Order: sequence, then structure tokens, then C-alpha cells
Amino acid sequence: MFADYSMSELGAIFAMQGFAGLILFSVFVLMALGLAIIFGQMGVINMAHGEFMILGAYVTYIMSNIFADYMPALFGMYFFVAMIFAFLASGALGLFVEWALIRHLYKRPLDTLLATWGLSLILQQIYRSVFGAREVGVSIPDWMMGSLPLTDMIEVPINGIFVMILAVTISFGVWIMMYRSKWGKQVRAINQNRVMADAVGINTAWTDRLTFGIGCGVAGVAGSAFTMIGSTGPTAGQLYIVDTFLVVVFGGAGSLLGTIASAFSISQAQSIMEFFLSGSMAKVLTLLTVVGILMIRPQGLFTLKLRK
Amino acid sequence: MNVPNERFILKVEGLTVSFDGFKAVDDLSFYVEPNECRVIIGPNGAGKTTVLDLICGRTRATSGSVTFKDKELLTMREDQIVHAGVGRKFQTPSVYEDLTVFENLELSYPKGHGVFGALAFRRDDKVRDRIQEIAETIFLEDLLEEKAAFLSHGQKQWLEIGMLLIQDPELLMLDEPVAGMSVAERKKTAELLKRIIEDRSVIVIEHDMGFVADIATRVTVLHQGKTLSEGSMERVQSDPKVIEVYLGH
Amino acid sequence: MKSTFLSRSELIGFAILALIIFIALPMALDSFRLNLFGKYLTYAFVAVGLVLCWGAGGILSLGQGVFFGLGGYCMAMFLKLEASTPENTSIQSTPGIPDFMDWNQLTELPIWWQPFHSLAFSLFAVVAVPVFFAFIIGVAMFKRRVGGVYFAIITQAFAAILTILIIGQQGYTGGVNGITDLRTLLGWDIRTDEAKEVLYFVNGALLFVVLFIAQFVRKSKLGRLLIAMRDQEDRVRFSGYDVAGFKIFIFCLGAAFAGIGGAMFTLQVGFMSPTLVGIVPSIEMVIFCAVGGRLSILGAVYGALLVNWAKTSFSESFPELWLLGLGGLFIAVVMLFPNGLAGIWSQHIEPRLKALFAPRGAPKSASQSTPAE
Amino acid sequence: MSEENSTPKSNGVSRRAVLAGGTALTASLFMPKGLKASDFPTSAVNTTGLAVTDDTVTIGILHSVTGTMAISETGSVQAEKLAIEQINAQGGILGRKIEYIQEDGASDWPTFAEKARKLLVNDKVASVMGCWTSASRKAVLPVFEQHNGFLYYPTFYEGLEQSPNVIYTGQEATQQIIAGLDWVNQTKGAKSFYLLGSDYIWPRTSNKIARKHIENFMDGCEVVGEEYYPLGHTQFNSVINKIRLRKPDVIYAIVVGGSNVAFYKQLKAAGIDLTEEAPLLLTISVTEDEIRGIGGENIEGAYACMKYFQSLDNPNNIEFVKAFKEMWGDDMVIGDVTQAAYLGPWLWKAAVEAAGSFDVDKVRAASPGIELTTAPEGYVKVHENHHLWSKTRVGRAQADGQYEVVFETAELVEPNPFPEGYQ
Repeated sequence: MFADYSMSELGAIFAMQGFAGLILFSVFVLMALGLAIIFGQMGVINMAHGEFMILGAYVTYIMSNIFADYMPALFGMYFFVAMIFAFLASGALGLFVEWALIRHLYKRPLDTLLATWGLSLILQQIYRSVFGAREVGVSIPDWMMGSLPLTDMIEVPINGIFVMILAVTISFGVWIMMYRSKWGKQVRAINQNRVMADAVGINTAWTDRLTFGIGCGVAGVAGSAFTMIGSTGPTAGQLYIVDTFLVVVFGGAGSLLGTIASAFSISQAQSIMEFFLSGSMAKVLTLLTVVGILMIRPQGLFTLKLRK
Repeated sequence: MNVPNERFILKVEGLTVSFDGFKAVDDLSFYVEPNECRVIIGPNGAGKTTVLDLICGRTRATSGSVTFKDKELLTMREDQIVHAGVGRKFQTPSVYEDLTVFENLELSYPKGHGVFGALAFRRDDKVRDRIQEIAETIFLEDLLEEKAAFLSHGQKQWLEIGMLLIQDPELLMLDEPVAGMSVAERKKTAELLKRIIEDRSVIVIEHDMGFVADIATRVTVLHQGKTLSEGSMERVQSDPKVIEVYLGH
Repeated sequence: MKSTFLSRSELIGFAILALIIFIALPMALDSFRLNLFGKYLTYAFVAVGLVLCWGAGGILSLGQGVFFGLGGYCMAMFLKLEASTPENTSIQSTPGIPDFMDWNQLTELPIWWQPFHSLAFSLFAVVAVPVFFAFIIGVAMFKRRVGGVYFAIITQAFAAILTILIIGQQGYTGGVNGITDLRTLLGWDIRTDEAKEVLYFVNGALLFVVLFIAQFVRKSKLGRLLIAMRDQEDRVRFSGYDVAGFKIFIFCLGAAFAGIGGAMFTLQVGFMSPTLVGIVPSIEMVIFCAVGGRLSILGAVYGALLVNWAKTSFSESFPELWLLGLGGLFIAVVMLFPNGLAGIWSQHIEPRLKALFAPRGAPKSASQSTPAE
Repeated sequence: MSEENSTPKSNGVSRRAVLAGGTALTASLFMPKGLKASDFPTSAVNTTGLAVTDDTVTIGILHSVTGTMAISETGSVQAEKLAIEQINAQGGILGRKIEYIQEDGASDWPTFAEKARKLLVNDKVASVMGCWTSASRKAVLPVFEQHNGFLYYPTFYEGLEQSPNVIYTGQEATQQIIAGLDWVNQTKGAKSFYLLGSDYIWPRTSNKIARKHIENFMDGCEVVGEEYYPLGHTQFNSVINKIRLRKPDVIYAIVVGGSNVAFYKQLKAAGIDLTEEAPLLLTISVTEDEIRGIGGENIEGAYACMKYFQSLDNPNNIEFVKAFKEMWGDDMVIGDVTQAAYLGPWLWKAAVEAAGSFDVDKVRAASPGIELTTAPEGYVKVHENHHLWSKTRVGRAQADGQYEVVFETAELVEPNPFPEGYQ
């Protein structure tokens, strides 16, 4: 397979393939972070996670149209504004959903799963009614498309770099929030002992709602970023759910580091296998490996051993 | 400390468990004789419940050994440990709330424990008689058809004890059996316990010193996962180390 | 005592369902609609299995489509081989093998297709293959105490894996098209209206067999153990039971039911395709069960009938509203009626009926107020 | 291709069909009104109990309005409704207005089969315009054959099928593929090909035909890679790197649905500028409809090979595009399948009028040889094998989302669903 190539060519291609793996890793991190926050804190699996992402994508679509129509001069920068709005829109919907649905179901995690699945169907239909069944084309500022030549042969896509920077920034932001802010302290306190946290005056209901909202908001930002690499349509969110859930579950509940490590290992495995095998078989093998490991180590990669 | 010999029914030796570096139980050893009632006391966080969890297989030990009648328990599954003759009652009453008292007891009846055994299990007179007998022991004979969810806290504790009794274990482990009970219930329970510990070995975790003095053959005081003191109630109560832990600081 | 196989109200429930399935529906519906209801009833097999796994045992599988599909594919393989006689397939480059294999340059029947020439083997496989996979998944998961949300997600991943595999290996499986154009069963044309009617009754009868098995399990000590496990798994373990074994058993039983349902689906609809295996149908099957009432095996049958009937009629008149309706149904059932139709029946309707008949009838109604089965 | 087959047959029946069809798109003012119903008593034109009354005839429309396929099938529904409206405006078929019953296949193949049965058994529709994916067609096919329905199927597809109960108005794979491959080879000098597709039957079969053609019929040409990704896959960086490694002259892409968008965006982001044509990209799966989702700027410079582009410059097409936009809005785009769907009702009308009856058997018998000079794509004719003779064209994608037609076959290409030497 490699006989006809010089070492430098091979080196360049492997470097780019490594980079492709890193992009996939960033995509997985972005997909999974929001869900990991929610799952880690509340043990709730939000089946509508993909639809929250797509909401962010549609917000980005709307913003791109607004900027193109009213502020063409600023179009190059619209993406940043769009991400903020995506966070706010998905976050606000998240707050509402927590208030209307989730809070009634904390004691029944499996039922949350079903209720949020119902929610995802409703959101899909709303997107279809509002934006049409067809995919919408989100125009991306020119500076974000194209690639950056690092050497003569190695080129890296700019949107890939952008996604990576975003993944790092958001992970860092979430880490700050979880481990450096008052909210984070409350979240962790509730996680460890809800009754006691309640007793010492933490507003557990509000903290839960905020957590859910932030998790959904992060999903919205992810969706916004994915307009650069994927499609935006009513059912596009469903493409992400299996991968997202597996990343989170594989990482282990309640562990930010676990989510990141799991995103890294799954993305690298998939990326390497994709290079040597057909795409479909690579996917099947990756999923099987993850499920296989989960069977041996059901608690995921990283979990704190706690006294129950 | 005593040298182990064959007269002990339970031997705990060098038992250690650590949770992410924190040693909840640290190189603990103790021995229980047949028909002994051993009470474990100690301040909160001393590792009392963890010791019971380790013996009955609920938590996996990091190192050490627990032998019950010459069987190593640490490598056995929970249900195998039960079949070996060890019964365990939890701190909070754990009964099946959606089932009736009768059904709760019936499920604990030591027959039909395999999948197909359970399918073929029939409620014959022998089963009924035994359940009736146990129900009388635990003061619930009038409530057999009541759902467990409707029982009072104390009644649930009794029911759980009854569920253990019906298995007739050789070693019974009780975690705070009188906690959260009214005075009347507590009295009844003490009476019940005294009756059922007569012909078996028992390990009890308890805080109520009056109650402990009443039932204990020997007392083990745990502190930070280690044995602080061991012996008769009087000896333990006069041990300066114990006094310091309970009253000091 | 309640340990008898059928209480009086349960007996009435079974009788009413039998009346509906065997008499009312066949009389009221034309052949086309009857066949549709036959198709809905195949989902009821899955829903009944879910009542045992999820309602009674607390094990929510989001991968029941896998077992439904495996059962259906086993049946479809037999029928496809029967339809692919050398005469029927004479235009192929290799006559005598299924058409999709020929399109994919296969020149002989793969070895693992060979046994499906035999009906006996195929019928055996309809049950055995799903059970085999359920057993492997069950042993791996339950022995390691994976449960709850984790189990749901992992079973969902299995649904995704199997779908990708079937689609990707189209030379062996028919790919995304599925196995289509099935014609005869031992020479009996299953496409005619008469055949479809016969199959409807066979389906109904099998459903009752499955319902009786489910009822037997629920009424046995195993059924009570499942409920006990759902509430206090540790207590069951410390009463000396190997909890994993029971979960594996009930999961396998659910898989067997789903496999039978899948096979009947193939026979009645005339093909099998990966769209019935994936995540979406698997979750929809859960909602059939939830709507009927996750604790009630009869409720599950009504749930499957009702949701599918609503889907068909809704999507005939207001296709856009169907998803909203289905989504709303999910949420409403979970939030407002966690015990589904059966819950509404036993909490609201049955007491009123009793009040209505009480003056005339027996005063012992209190002892019958257990949830309707 | 033989000359006599590509010219209109000159029997009277066909001429009448041509005339009837010819009234479609030019202003109806100048045209004579359609045939009178009274000339065709219902008892004579409908001997098999179809849904035909003295002034109406009912047909079915069966596409996905919901689910993942709704994106693709919307255009077909719109085109079919437009054709029906235009036919009715001209007086209908045999003096009868067309009414339609629309059913939703919901992107679910069993549902398609169920709805097809409903349309044929309960509604007794005289014909059905419908289906999009191969899987949905395969699911309904036994139903149509059992109940003797008549389906007009609009999508370009993998071939290997020829049912007496289906008219295939899109191209089968060899029609679509071979001309395009020859063209890139002859005009662009392409020698090496990287085949890529979504993982299901159409891309796999099409790539198989492409590979056979490249290896057996194109001198010195080779396939340097063949790759499939699951439907809905969104990460293509790995395959893009493989493409860089193999350095093909042509990326032959049959990616569909949401994957399409991801693929072209990532291709552009990876620095492969399609306008430079190194490598050149040739696709058979991206119509103008798909470009709306992909974004014209992301696919500019790619070549597509199919039978119809919205930008085709002929009077029929200009009228058609105008009428379509009037009915469905100015921002509509029309792709290959949409146009093929539009042909369905017209071909049926021509066949019914040629047969003088709505009976399926008679319509089927009359169908081969039916011509349409008014088709937006130009002239088409129904082949004995129920597929259409049609021209194949190559278009180059523009930033505005339209294709510029750069090549069209000189003659109509004969449909060949069971191609010798390609299996």
C-alpha cells in the first residue's frame, strides 16, 4: 500500500491523519461535554441532546442570514456572535425543559430517557415546520474555510483548528466552572450528598436547573460549531446520539477527565481504523470495541470509587 | 490478641479496603466464636458498616481474608455467602415495598433459588407454616396480606429480621437494628433479638450502650478502620483509649 | 390466594382480549386492515417481553429491535431461499441464490445460509438466535451489574451496530433494502388475502401462547422476585439469589418473544429490513409498552395496537402532526400516566365500574383492587 | 445506440399521445380543450373497478413527508402536484380531472408497503406516483405486482430490476454512469479513479458498474480506491487523507443525505479546491436540491453526471421552471429527480390516452413507445423494459448552486437495467 511513496510523503500523510484524529477528538469532546455535565450531575440521559445541538446550528443559520442582510461588513465575525446566541438559545430551552419536564422525573432516570426522546421528536417536527424539511446551507465566513499549509505537504483545515480551539476553550471553561466557581462547588456538593446540600442552604432545585441549562447551552455551541463540518437539518441531531452517549458512558459518569479521555481514545481508534479499513467496518469495530470494554469495565474509564 | 484456632466460626484476618487511597478498614482482625454475640461500636466513620459489607461480599476487600467455617468468603458471590450461612440486615430497612409481608417472607424462604427452581416453586403447606411461624416471631402475623410499603418503620425492621430468620443463618449480621424506633418498638425488638441470638452467632452494630450491654458477649471498638479495643463490655468501657476517642479532643 | 394462575378479573381481561383479537377485529375489518392489525400485533410480542424486562424487572432495553430483527431475518432467510428456486431466478448469473447475492457477485450460497433451507431449523433459529445474543449480552452486562441507564445506552449501541452491519454486508443480508419479495411458505402463497387471514389467526394464537407464558412467569415466584429485584436488588442478593441469573433469564425470554414477533412480522408483511432493527423502532417498541402500562401484559398488547393504529390513521390524515403526537404521547405517558392505559383502567375506570355493580354484587371488592393485569 | 430507436415511432396512437402531452406547457389559451369524458364512458375505460368516475380519476402519491427522506422527496411531491394541476387545467385525462390521495411513507419501508396496499386495495387508485429510495421501491414492489398496480418511480437508481408494474422515469445506473466516465476520460484525460459512497445498495452497485467500465472498457484506466461510509456519517477527514495518498485524477463520489454536506465542506476545508480540478470530482448523487444544503461555494467546480439540470436551456424547461416557481415559490430549485417525478403523470396520461382506458393491463400494454416531446429534459421515450430513453449530461457546479451544462450525449442513451459485462 505504501510502496510507491517517499518517506516525507508518508510522514506528511500520517501527520495529517493524526490531525484528522484530533479533529474527531475535538468534535467528540464538544458533543459529549454538555451531556457529560448533565449526566454526571443528575444521572439524567438527555435523548434530545442532538436536537439541542441542532437548535444551536439553526441559530447560527439565522445569524448568518441576519449578518449577510444587514451587516455584510461584519460577516467575517458573525460566527462568534452566533455561538453566543446559540448558547443562550439552547440554554434557555434547557432551563425551560428542566422546569417543565426533568425536575419531575429525577427519581426515575429511565423515564427521563423516554420523556426526552419524546421531546426530541417534538423538536424535530418544530424544526421541520419552521425551517422546512430540507437541510439549510449555513454560509461560513471565507476565512474559516480553507486550509493552512504548515509545510509543503502538510495542510491542516482551518475549521478543524477552530473546532479544536473551541473544544479546549469550552473544556477549560467547564473545568473552571466546576472546580473554581461557587456554582461548581454547589454542583459537586449536591452530587455527593443532596440532602445535606439542601440542609446547608444550597438551592438544589435552582442548581439543577442551571446545570441542565448550561449543559444544553454547551450543546448549542457545539451545534453551532458543527455547521462548519456537518449538515443542518431537522433530523441531523440523531446522527450524533449514539456516539455521544457512548463517549459519555465510556468516560464514566461524573468525570470530566473521563469524558475527555474517552473521547480521545474512541476518536483515535476510529480514525486509525478508518485509515486502514473501510469506513463502515471501522465504525462497527469501534463501537464493538467500546461496548466490549464497557462490558469488562462497566463503570467506564474514570470513576471515583466511593463508599455507597 | 487471641491466637486463632478451630473453635472460631468466623475469622477476619488482615482485612483491608481502600477507597482511592483512603483506608476505610485497615488491617483488621477479629474472631467470632459459635453462639457469640459480638457488638461492634465506634464513632461515625470508623468503618463499622464497611466491615459488614466486606464480610457479606457487598464491598470487595483490597487484601486480607475472611473465613467462615473454613470457607474463604472474600472470593465468593453474595448469594453464595448467604447459602454458606451468613445473613445480613441493612441499616435502613430494606424490604420489598410492592410485595406483601407474606411475599416478602416467601422470597426469603430458602428454596427455589435458581432460575428454574423459582419457576417451579410451589407455595405448599410447609412454606405457609414456616412463614406463619416467623410472622408470629416478628409480631406481624396479622399483617401478612398487607403491602410492605404500608408498614411502620419499626415493622419494616422486624420484617427484614424475619426475612433473615426464615433462612436460619448460622451467622447473623445486624446493622443498627433498633435505630429510629419508638421506645415501645425498641423494647419489643430487644426482646426479639435476645430470643433469636440464642442459638446462633451474631454480629451487631449498635450505638445504644444500654442495649449493647444487654446483649453483648464481647465488644469490638473500631476507630479509623482499626481495632481500638476488644473484650467484655466492662473492660472496653474502662479502656482509656476508648474514653479518649468518645469523649476526648 | 393470589398465587392461582388467573384471578377472576384477569380471566375476564384475557377473555375480552381474545374476543377482540379473534372475533371483533376479523368481523369488523376488511382484509387489508386486518393484515395491518396483524402487523401491529407482532409488535405486541416485543411489548409483552418489555413488560417482563422493564416493568417487572426494571431492565430497560433500547435494543429490542435487534431481537425482533434477528427473529424476522431468520424467517426471511428461509422464505427467501424458498422463493429463490433456480427457475424463479433463471435470469441471474448464478441461478438458485437470492437475487441480492447475485447482484453482489456472490456465486454460491454462504455456508451460514445453508441450514435455512430447513423450515424446522429456521423456526428453531427464530427463537434460538435472539436468545443466544441476549444471553451473551445478558451475561456480559448483568454479571458485571450493569443496569439502568448504562444498560439502556449499551443496548442502543447494539442496535446501531447491527444496523450498520446489516447495511454494510449487503451481499449476505440484502443491505438497506432488506430481504424482500418473499412468496411462499412450503409452497403456500403467503401473499394472498386468505393466507394473510390465516396468518393473522396464527399470529393471534401465538400471542396468546406468549401471554400465557408471561402470565405464568409473573405468577411464579420468579415474577415476585423480579419486582423485588427492581425495588431492592441488594436485599434479593442477600436473600441468597444470584440476581444476574434472573435478569439474564428474563432478558432472554423477552428476546425470544421479540424473535417470534419478528418472524410473524416477516410472514405477514412479506419482507424484513434493517429499518426494524435500529434505534428508532427499538425505542418506539418501548413506548408501546409504556402506553399500555409497563406493569401489565394485556396493557402492552393494547398499547401496541393503539399507538400503531393512531400512527396509521394520524399519518393518513395529518402526516405533519404525527411526530408531535408521538412525542407528546411519550411525555404525557411518562409524566402523567406512568402506568399507562392499565393504570388508568385500574385507578379510574375499574373502581367506578365496581361502585356501579357493588350494590348488587359481592362486597369483597377490596381484595380485587390489585392493578389490572 | 440505434437510429430507429431514438426517433419517434410514427403510429397514430403515439402521435396522439405526443399531441396531448404537447399541450402541457405552452399557454393553454391556444390549445384545444382536452378530450371529453362523454366520449369515454366509465364502464368502457374502467373495467377493473378502479377509482374512476364520470368526471374524476384518482391516483396516489406516495412519498416520505416525514423522517430522514423527507428532505429528498419533497421536490418529487411538488413536481407531481404541479403536473397534475397542469393536466387538470387542460381538461384532465379522457375528460376526467385527476384527484390524488397523498400518503406518507415516513422514510420507513414497511410503512411504504402498508400505504401502497392501502392505495391499491382500499382506494383503488388508477396509478401511483411515488417512492424515492430503492428500499422503499423494493418494499412496495411485491404489493404492486400482487394487486396489479402501476407505479411511476422517479429516482435514478441501480438498475437490476424490470417490473411489469413500474415505469422507471429516472435513469438506471449504466445510463447515468458510463457517459460521464467516458467524458472525463476523453475530455479531461482522467486515468485513475477513487470510488467513494454511502454504504447502501445504490452507491455500491453504481460503483461496481463504474469499476467494471473503468477496468474493462477504458484503456489504461484504473480504480485506486473504493470506500463506503455508513449513512449519516459526518467525519470524512480520514478518507480525504487516503485520497491524498492515492492521488487519483477523479474522485467518484456517491455520497448521499446529510453525509453529503459534511463531505463537501470538509473537502473544501482540507484545501482540496474542486475548481482546480486536481483531483477532479465527479458525482452522480448531488442535484441542485442537495447543493442548497451543501452550499454552492463548497461544491463549486464539481461535476455531476445525470440527465437533467435546472439550467438546461430549452423552451420546455424554461416553461417548466417558471411554472414550478410560480406554484411553489421563487426560491425553489429543481433537481434531476424532481424533473423525473414531473414526467410521471404526463407519461401516464399519454399511456392512458393511447390505451383509451385506465385499466392497468391496457395502460401497461400501451406504455412502451410512449413519447414525450414536452419533457423539460427534452425528448424522452418509454423503452420496452419500462425505463426511459434519455440523454445524459454533465454539469459543472457553480457558486450560485446551479450547474452549467458542459456536455450532453449526442443521442438518447438506451436504458439497460441488466447490463451484460457489468455484473
